[in-house]
Formats: sequence, structure tokens, C-alpha cells
Amino acid sequence: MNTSFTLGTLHLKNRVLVASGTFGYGNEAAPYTDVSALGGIVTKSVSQLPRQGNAPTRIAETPSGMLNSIGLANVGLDAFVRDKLPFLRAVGTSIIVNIAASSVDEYCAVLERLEDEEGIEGYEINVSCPNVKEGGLNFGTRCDMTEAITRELRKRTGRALIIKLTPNVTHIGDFARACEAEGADAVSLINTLVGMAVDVRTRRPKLSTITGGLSGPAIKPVALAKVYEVSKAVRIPIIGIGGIMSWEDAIEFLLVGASAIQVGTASFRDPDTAVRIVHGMRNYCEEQGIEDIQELVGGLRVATGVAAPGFVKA
Amino acid sequence: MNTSFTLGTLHLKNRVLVASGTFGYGNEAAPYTDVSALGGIVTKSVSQLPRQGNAPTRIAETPSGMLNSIGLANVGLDAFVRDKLPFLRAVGTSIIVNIAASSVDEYCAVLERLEDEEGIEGYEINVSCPNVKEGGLNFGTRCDMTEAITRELRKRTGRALIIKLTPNVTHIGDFARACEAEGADAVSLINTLVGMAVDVRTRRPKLSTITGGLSGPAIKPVALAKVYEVSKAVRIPIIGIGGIMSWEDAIEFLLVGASAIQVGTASFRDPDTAVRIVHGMRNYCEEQGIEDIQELVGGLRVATGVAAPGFVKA
Amino acid sequence: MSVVNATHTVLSNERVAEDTFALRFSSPELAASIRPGQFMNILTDEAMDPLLRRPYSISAVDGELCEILYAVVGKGTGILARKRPGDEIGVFGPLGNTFGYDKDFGTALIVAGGIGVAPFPYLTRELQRRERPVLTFLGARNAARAVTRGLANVQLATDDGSAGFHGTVIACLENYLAAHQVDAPRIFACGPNPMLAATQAFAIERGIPCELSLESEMACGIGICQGCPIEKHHGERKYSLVCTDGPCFDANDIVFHEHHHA
Amino acid sequence: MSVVNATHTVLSNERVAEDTFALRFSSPELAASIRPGQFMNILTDEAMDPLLRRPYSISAVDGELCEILYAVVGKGTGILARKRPGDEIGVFGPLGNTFGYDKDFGTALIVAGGIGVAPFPYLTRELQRRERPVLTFLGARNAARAVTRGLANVQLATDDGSAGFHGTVIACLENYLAAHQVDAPRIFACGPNPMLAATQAFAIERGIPCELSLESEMACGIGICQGCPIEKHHGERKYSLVCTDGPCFDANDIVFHEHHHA
Ligand SMILES: Cc1cc2nc3c(=O)[nH]c(=O)nc-3n(C[C@H](O)[C@H](O)[C@H](O)COP(=O)(O)OP(=O)(O)OC[C@H]3O[C@@H](n4cnc5c(N)ncnc54)[C@H](O)[C@@H]3O)c2cc1C
Ligand SMILES: Cc1cc2nc3c(=O)[nH]c(=O)nc-3n(C[C@H](O)[C@H](O)[C@H](O)COP(=O)(O)OP(=O)(O)OC[C@H]3O[C@@H](n4cnc5c(N)ncnc54)[C@H](O)[C@@H]3O)c2cc1C
Ligand SMILES: Cc1cc2nc3c(=O)[nH]c(=O)nc-3n(C[C@H](O)[C@H](O)[C@H](O)COP(=O)(O)O)c2cc1C
Ligand SMILES: Cc1cc2nc3c(=O)[nH]c(=O)nc-3n(C[C@H](O)[C@H](O)[C@H](O)COP(=O)(O)O)c2cc1C
Ligand code: FES
Ligand code: FES
Repeated sequence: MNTSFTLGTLHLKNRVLVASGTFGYGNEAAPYTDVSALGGIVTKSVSQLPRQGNAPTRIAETPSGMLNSIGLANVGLDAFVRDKLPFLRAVGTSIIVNIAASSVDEYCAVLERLEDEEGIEGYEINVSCPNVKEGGLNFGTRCDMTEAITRELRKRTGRALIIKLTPNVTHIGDFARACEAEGADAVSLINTLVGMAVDVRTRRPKLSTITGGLSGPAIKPVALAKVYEVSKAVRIPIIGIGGIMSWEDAIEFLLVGASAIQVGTASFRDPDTAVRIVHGMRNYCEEQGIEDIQELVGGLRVATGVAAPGFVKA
Repeated sequence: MNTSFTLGTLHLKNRVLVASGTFGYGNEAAPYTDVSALGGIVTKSVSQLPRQGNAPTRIAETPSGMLNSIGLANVGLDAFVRDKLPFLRAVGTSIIVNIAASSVDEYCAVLERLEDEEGIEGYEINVSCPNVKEGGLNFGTRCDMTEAITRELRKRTGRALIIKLTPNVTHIGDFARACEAEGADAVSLINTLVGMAVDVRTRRPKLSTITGGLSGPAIKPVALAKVYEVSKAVRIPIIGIGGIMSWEDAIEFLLVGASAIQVGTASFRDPDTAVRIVHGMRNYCEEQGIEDIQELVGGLRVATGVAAPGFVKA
Repeated sequence: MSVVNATHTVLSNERVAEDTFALRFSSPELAASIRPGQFMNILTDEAMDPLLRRPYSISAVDGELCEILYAVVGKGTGILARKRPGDEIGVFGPLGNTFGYDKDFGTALIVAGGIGVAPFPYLTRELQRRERPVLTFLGARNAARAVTRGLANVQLATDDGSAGFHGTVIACLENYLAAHQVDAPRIFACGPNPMLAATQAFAIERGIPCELSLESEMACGIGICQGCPIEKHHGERKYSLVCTDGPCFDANDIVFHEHHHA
Repeated sequence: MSVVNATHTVLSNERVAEDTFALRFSSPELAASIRPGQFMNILTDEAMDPLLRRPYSISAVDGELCEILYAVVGKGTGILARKRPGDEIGVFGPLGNTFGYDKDFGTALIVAGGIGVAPFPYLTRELQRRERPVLTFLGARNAARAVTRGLANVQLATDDGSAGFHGTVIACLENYLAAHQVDAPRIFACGPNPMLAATQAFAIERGIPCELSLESEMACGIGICQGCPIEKHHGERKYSLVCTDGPCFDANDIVFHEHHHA
């Protein structure tokens, strides 16, 4: 039974990755789960310089979800290469480095430096970052900026280039098309939804940054709809992300068009979740007599002549 | 203790309304809750002609939320005026008629017909509808179309005109500004988020329309963030909607800038929810020694010099 | 009508068959007002997941005691199965219409598939109180899942033949009627949609009056969400609502669709 | 290190004070590996609300039995309080660092506020095993909420004066030290942040070595979410993580902020 997936230079032994910022640099969770069983690890976003991150409070639980405003806390490029990469190389799973930056130049500088390093199979680009040149407007909410980042990075690497899309836009399909046109190997989605929580007792926002990113099962329906929309817009592979807690959730993302998936918030509830999903998907395929899990990708059964989408559709 | 709120021709005895499509036309829920205790009733969307609605399956539960694709099933303008309005007039609470349409002309025609009717204090305009002239593109996702609807309807009524905004856009503040500029008395938000659910067993979408609208506690953090964003963009009052289950939730919406709130999905879990929220808010104000609940509107306490919003912000 | 929307204490919750439980609670008001065929919406706890109440038919009323029969199929029923005496549940009802047990007919033919048996102990009691003959045709996956408590004159049919007739409950009914003379029968059926569709076809073909108790996904149970449509042949409205126009419908009125067989 | 990530059966869950419960379960592995000051993350059930586990200090270990002490303040603790013997919980631990009970000092001064008392029965036992003198200063809202089980030489302070000293636990400690000679003291403190900030100030002013066991919102408990930062005075990293660098910190290293007093 074949569970593998190849994306340019990226060879995943299975379709299950851990999402950026939800699994550290692999070493933290290693005592609690068999990291080598994963299809791959997407690292915490790496920026050129270390970032201390936002002030407390950084997280707040919401119904079936959570808000975070970590503020890209990370060790920075040099420390990443020096202290984190060696462990990752030795893990025995595919390593995708997630890159965050506040200018196109910074994205390029970080990627160029990483090009010199062995053991990195691909890059995931976190475009959900404020663009300092545009007064902090989020790169990922403007097609032209997403395009520019993709174009410049594509020039600089032959490794798998994955653009991670934000769901906080009107037509996510347009962004996926822009990435495809500029040569991205794949798109991953979704990043978190903008959200907010208030403490009635203190009348204060629960997060120090007022708003933050919503993740977890609460957003799974939104993530499935966005992946489905993007699957109708582009031919390049899609990596599905958003509220995946079980192997059933993972299969749902494959059915709507994802070639692989990432497990995020679920790892906080149980760091062994992603590995359990790897096994669960395998068992499911064996029971269903599926020889290659690729059969499930886009395999959603849609009745012919379905009524037009309901009024609530964007 | 004053809980009332006045918006042009609309005089709400308290800040708690029931949301369109989640309380029928008032009569269905009357046996189960004291409808007269509500601040107001927003009717199920009324369209010019009756609509049978979408084929089953129309709803699917999701973690702390639900998807719906009712398809605007409603009795139509004439039957509404003939069969539903008389009951509503007699209830003893403010009546706001929610209007849905597939063209600007239809919005105008429905409103003009309702202008002849007594006992309607205002209109809420559901712009989350496909525009037939634009190939089904949702009115609410284009500023110019939202603007046009507001302008034309404003010309035709002196009654309270509330535009109901969809959250499925990049910058909801722009839409609120457009409504304010064209003379809307208020904006209400949020309508449902586009979402989707899949039945792994059958490999089919759970809803007959594939995608539908996500509502319930799962979306409350998104709704709070959107209301907060809009409160920074416009001066006209905001009616907050999204996942409100308790009086604490309602107060949270007031704190981030809503002048009133609507209870939606919560009424399905318990049709008495909105009335319980009315009492809960009153008790809270009395305990806190609040003379006029208006004091709470926009009363969020934000630490000075808050760090820039986290990277996850759109 | 006296409506109950209250928290009640679980008095008992025993396993009565494979993956099947009977839960009892005390509610004088509900016991006094709810009739066979009607249902109630149950909230398992305050958590927001699961968000919606689940509908359950009233399976038995005994003085002030109300009973539901349920099969563990997912989230809500899984939580319900872990309830113990002393735990609390939220109860909202009675909801929906009733079976036409006072209509004019001779013999009641009860046709139940799987957990569709739930409403019939209570219906059987009301029919017997009216001294009307009752024949029950019960379909189950296997012997271990058959729930016969509170039923009368049961003909059991199992998919695997582990007990009673080997085949569908409809085939079992057909055989019976071929061999026996039944005066002025009326069918009361509840079960999975494919079974109900077959019952409908059989009843219409034989010209036997037939009521079907339908299921649907439901959010509210009282007609305010429009989430539980069932297509009808007649009337200007294309859809009726299972929660308020039903759950009991005349077999002649209902249109089953392919998605009902999923 | 042997890590436990398993489902365990609740053996007992009794009320030990107003809104305060002691829950026990059996886990040979955890009992063998967890040390005073460490905590575990508990999942109350499979529902997605609440989504995240909650951190609880180990309050006592007795053979294979592990105990936590908790105050009912919200969703998760509310669900926990309804657990009965035989119910299941998910346990993940041990997590975090331990108190420096083997460090070089004379008398242990335990300073606990409210449910901050949780880790101290276990710490007290380990200190006594090492034959180290222990003095406990316990602050509570009122007598009904004071939990003294498993503590030694308790000086009680209540906000309302309903028992013991009328005032804060710090004032109580201050009085005591003014009246008594204590050799080479070391403070071990746990409680609400305002109390910890006051303890920190007091200890630094008196030059008494002091450890603070901190709280923070937490998502993962193992350093992968970066959600539990605490600002430090020293070191090139501005923030440490309460879950992995703590929860026990040297009072000299921590910077408390206004939001900690919310
Ligand atoms: C009027 C009415 C009366 C009912 N009476 C009973 C009863 O007496 N005893 C009983 O055991 N069940 C009864 N049901 C069905 C019962 O409500 C569902 O089995 C229950 O909602 C499943 O809840 P769950 O959370 O365990 O399953 P979920 O986790 O919600 O779903 C598990 C599976 O069951 C399916 N499902 C969920 N809800 C329904 C539904 N309403 N109809 C059909 N399939 C569904 C889902 O699609 C999914 O495949 C009744 C339903 C209706 C509409
Ligand atoms: C390392 C550590 C050890 C702990 N040990 C114990 C213990 O032994 N016994 C015990 O009763 N509690 C302990 N706590 C605190 C406990 O985890 C919280 O009380 C619990 O998470 C509240 O959960 P809840 O769902 O009941 O409250 P929620 O519904 O989540 O919140 C209710 C209120 O409590 C506040 N709150 C929630 N979580 C925390 C938190 N982690 N810290 C501070 N305030 C919070 C919320 O802001 C809200 O105001 C510990 C916390 C940490 C970080
Ligand atoms: C605490 C936390 C930190 C995150 N950090 C990052 C990050 O550094 N870079 C990034 O691209 N996404 C980050 N994300 C987003 C996740 O990778 C993922 O896209 C999102 O959480 C949705 O998936 P989930 O619902 O499974 O968590 C973070 C999410 C969380 C909850
Ligand atoms: C079943 C259902 C039907 C709805 N029908 C309408 C409608 O007809 N018109 C409208 O403007 N909004 C409609 N809505 C959206 C709600 O009014 C509300 O904006 C949304 O559900 C978010 O609030 P909630 O989370 O409290 O439900 C509907 C929502 C649901 C769940
Ligand atoms: S369940 Fe809501 S209308 Fe039937
Ligand atoms: S709780 Fe996740 S890093 Fe500390």
C-alpha cells in the first residue's frame, strides 16, 4: 500500500506533516512521539533575526478552538542552522523550513542562506506577515505581494517551494492561481483565521495583541471549503491544514483535493496525534482495499446537478 | 437601569434581538419563550417570491458549530404580509424585516411593498445573496454592489436601514464605510462563514449544496474581531452577531463596539436563550451599578502601547 | 399543551441489546403530555461540542417515568451511554406529531427496523389499551441487536438469520400476509430510510394505509431552522418539515430520494 | 524519564474544601517518575470543547496513587468536579521542573495562596523525608476554603479573618519572622500572581532565597506552542517558558507585569 507523495525535491513517506509553529523544531516533542514516523516536519517560522515574540497573554481557548498571538517567536536564522538543523537532519523524516519575513528582501535572504544547508527538502513560505514597507499590511492579503514573493523565491531555489495561504481573503483561489503562475510547487492552507477573545471580568482583550489567530476543530469547516475552492482553481498540489484531529479529518481533506495534510493545534492536545493519524490512514486504506492513497485525492463524490451553493456562500 | 436603544425609527426596549433565519417569523417559537421580552425580532429573509429552499441535507453539525444551506426557504413577500406580519405586529416587540434578493431591483421592490405596511420598524438587508446579473457573485463580497444596494434602498425608506455584512471578505471595514457613506443607519455582522463538511463513510459532502454557512460558538472569535475592526472604521451603530450563547458573550460584543446583538444558532439549542440573555445582561448591569448599558458599548480596556497585532492578522 | 424545557436526573440507563440502551428519567409534565410518535430533544451537557440537541422518540411512559431507547452511533449517543443514575440531561418536548392510533382501522401492523423500534413500546401500549390487535414485524441486523421489550406478537427478521426469519422485515411481512388473513390493517413503520422506502412501496402496492416515522438531521425541532425538509407529492409547498409536520407522515405523501439511501 | 500519556480511571474525587476537590487515580509509572513542583496535563473527555488539556500540579503520591488538588473556577475544573469513581481522564506527564528541595538550606518556608497550596503536600513529604524543618504559611479567602491536608506547622491567614491571622499571607509571614529566629530559610511559594509578586519583593528585600511556582495559560505543556512566556531579568532570551523552563523559578529572575495582576 503506497502512502508516499513526491513534490519536486520533496519525497514524503506519507501524507502527514506537522504544521509550522505547532511542533517547535522537532526536538521538543521527540520524547513524546515517534517523530521518525511522520511524513515530514514543517519548522516553526524562521526569520532572519531572532524574535522574542509578543508579550503575554499569547493564547486563549475558545469553543473547539484556540487563539494565539505568539508573534513569530523564534531563534533566528543563525541559531536555527547551528542548533536546530542538526537534530532535524538526523530525525529521518522530510524537513520543510517555514520562512517568515517583513520584506521581500528578507524572505530572499533567509532562503538563500538555507540553500547552502544540506537536509532541507523544501520551504514553506508564511506570507501571513506584516509588510513593513506597506505599513504593516499583511503580504498574504494582497495578490501582487504574494506573487512578488513567489517569483523572487522561485528564482532562488530548485527545492520544493510551498506558499502558505491565509484564509482571511475574499477569493483565495486568486492567490493560489498567482502562486501557480509564478512557479510555486504547491500551496498549503489554511493559516489561522483572525479572531479575538474578551475577558468579561476585566473587560480586557484576552490576548496582549487584542486579535490573534484562530485554529483548531472550530475552523475545520472553513479550511475544507477553502481547500475545495483552491482545488477548483489550480493544478498544483495542495497541502490541507485546519482543525485536523483524527485520521477521518485527514481523509476528508484528501477527498476535497489535498495531496497531503498538516496537523497543528491537535499536537497540543496530544503530541502523538500526527503519528496516530499516519497509522489510522494506513488502516483505513487497507480496509478499503486502496492500493495508492492518491486514489482518495479529490475523490469527493458530488451528486450531478447539485443545487447552486446556498446564499451564505461568499 | 436603562437597557433601551434607539436607531432612527427603531426603538429597542433592550439590546437583544433574534437573528434572521434562526427564529422563523416569531410564531413558531412563541410557545417556548416569552417573545415579548425580546428587544426585537429580525425575520427570516423575505424574498419577492416564495422559495422552496435547497434539497436535503441542509444542516450538519461541526465542532461547536453548525453548517446550514437552507437556501432562503421563505413564504415570499405576499404570504409574509398576509400570514406572518399580523402575528408579528401583535407580539409587542420591535420588528425588523430581513430582505434577500437576487438583484438590486428585487431588493427595492420588496422594500417598497413593505413600506406600505404598518408595524415594521426597520429593515435588515441580507447582501449575502448571489447576484444573478453578475453570474451569481455574492453582492456582499463586492463593495460597489453593497454600495449600490444601500444607496437605492436609502432613497426609498425613512425607516431604520441596517445592512448585514458578510465576514467572507478581506477588509470588512471598507464595506462598513461604504454603507455609512450611502446613509445606512447601522450595520449588522457577521453573517455565516463559508464552510464545508464531508461524510468519510459515503465520501460525499454532508450538505446538498456542498458548501454552506458556518455559525455558532465556533465563529464567535471571528465575529468579535470583525465587529472590533468595523468599530474602528465607522461611527454608525453596529449590531453584533456570531456565536452568542450567553449574556457574557453578549457583553463581550458590546465591549468591542456593538450597540446591540443578535442571538442566532443558540435558539436552536434552546429557544429561550435570547430571553435568558436579556435577564442576564440586566442582572449584570445592576450588580455592576451600570445605569445605562450604553456605558459598556466600546468599553474594551486596551493597555496603552499594545504590541502590534500578531503576524496572523489579516 | 404543557411544554417541558428542563434539566432532569437520569434514574437508570441500562444496556438492553448490543450497542442499545434504555434511559429513564422522571418528568410528570412530559409523561402527562407526550404521545406515541412524538419525540423530545436531549442536551447531554453544557459543553459546546456537541452543540445541538439530539432527537429521541418517547419509547415508554410509566406513571411519571419517561423512557427513551437509543443506539450508540456517534458523539451524542456515545455521551448518553456514559450517563449514570444521578447524572443530568436537558429535556425539551414533546415535539412533533403523533401516530394515528385513533384512526379507523382493524389491525395495527408495526414495522420496525433497527433502533426504529424505539417509538413502538409506547404505541403498543396505547393500542392495547384501546383493545386493538397488534402484530409487530421487527427487523434487526442480528439476534443480539433485537429489542423486543414492550412489543406484542413479534415476528423477528434478522439480516444474518441468527434468529427468526432470515431476510428483510418487509419480506417477513409479505410472507405473513400471504399466509394469514388480517382485517383492515394499518401499517406504522419506523427505521432507516431504505427500509421506509420499501415499506412505502409495499403499502402503496397493496393499498394498505401506512404511516412512516421519518428521521432527518435536525437543529431546532420546532420549525425555526428549516433544516429538516422532506419532499412531498402534494400541496403547494414542495417540502414539509420532519420536526413539526412530522415525524409521522402518510406513506402516500412522501418522496424518497437517492440521498436517503446513503 | 518515563512519560505517561494514557487514560486513567478516577478512583476518588472528594470535596476537601469549598469549591475544592482532591482527585485520585492509579498510575505506577507517573507515581514513580513525578517530583514535587512538576505538573501533569489532564484531558477531561473526547469532546472538542474544552479543546485543551489543563495543567495540574501533583499534590500527593502514595504508592501507585497520584493525587491532584483543584479549585473549580471554570469549564475544565467544572467537568472534573463531576467525575466519579470509575470515570476516565487523560493524563499526560510528568511535565515541568521541580522545586529545589535538595538545595542547600536550613528551614523550608512554604508560602501558599488559595489553590496554590496544591503542590505542597507532596513537597512537605519529601522535605520531611529529608528531615528538613518545614513552616507553612497558608493564605485563604476564608476558613471554609483553607486546605491544610498534608501540610506541616501551618500558620493560617484569611482575607476575612474567619480563621487564623486576619490579613495577607505575606503579612503573616512577616510577623512570624519578626517574632521568631529561623535558620537559613528558603521560600517555596505558589499562588495567584499578585501574591507571588509580593512574595518576590519580600524575599528579595530580606535576601531570602525564594522559588516561585508560576501559572500561565498553556496549550501544550512541552514547549511546542510558545504560549506560556514569562519575562526574565537575565539571559539573552527575553522570555522563558513556564511549562518547560518552569513552573518553578528563582524569584530573582522573574519580572511581573501589570497584566499579571488582572
Ligand atoms: C424524530 C427523530 C426521532 C429519533 N428517535 C431516536 C430514538 O428514539 N433512538 C435513537 O437511537 N435515535 C433516534 N433518532 C436518531 C438520533 O437522533 C440520531 O441517531 C442521533 O442524533 C445521533 O447522534 P450522535 O451524536 O450519536 O451521532 P452523530 O455523531 O451526530 O452522527 C453519527 C452518525 O449518525 C448520523 N446521524 C446523526 N443524526 C442523525 C439523524 N437525526 N438521523 C439520521 N442519521 C443521523 C450521522 O450522519 C452520522 O453518520 C431520532 C431522530 C429523529 C429525527
Ligand atoms: C503549571 C500549572 C499548575 C497548575 N496546578 C493547578 C492545581 O494543582 N490545581 C488547580 O486547581 N489549578 C492549577 N492550575 C491552574 C489550572 O490549570 C487552571 O485553574 C485551570 O486551567 C482552569 O481551567 P478551567 O477550564 O476550569 O477554567 P477556564 O474556564 O479555562 O478559565 C476560568 C478562569 O480561569 C482563568 N484561567 C484558566 N486557565 C488558567 C491558568 N492556567 N492560569 C491562570 N488562570 C487561568 C481564566 O482566565 C478564567 O478567568 C495550574 C496551572 C499551571 C500553569
Ligand atoms: C500556537 C501556534 C503557532 C503558530 N505558528 C505559526 C508559524 O510560526 N508559522 C506559520 O506559518 N503558521 C503558524 N501557525 C499556524 C498553523 O501552522 C496552522 O496553519 C493553523 O494553526 C491551522 O491548523 P490547525 O487548526 O490544525 O492548528 C501557528 C498556529 C498556532 C496554533
Ligand atoms: C439555519 C440558519 C438560517 C439562517 N438564515 C438566514 C437568513 O435567512 N438571512 C440572514 O440574513 N441570515 C441568516 N442566517 C445567519 C444568522 O442570522 C447569523 O448571522 C449567523 O448564524 C451567525 O450567528 P450565530 O452564530 O449566532 O448563529 C441563518 C443562520 C442559520 C444557522
Ligand atoms: S429541525 Fe429545525 S425546522 Fe425542523
Ligand atoms: S504551554 Fe506550550 S510552550 Fe508552554
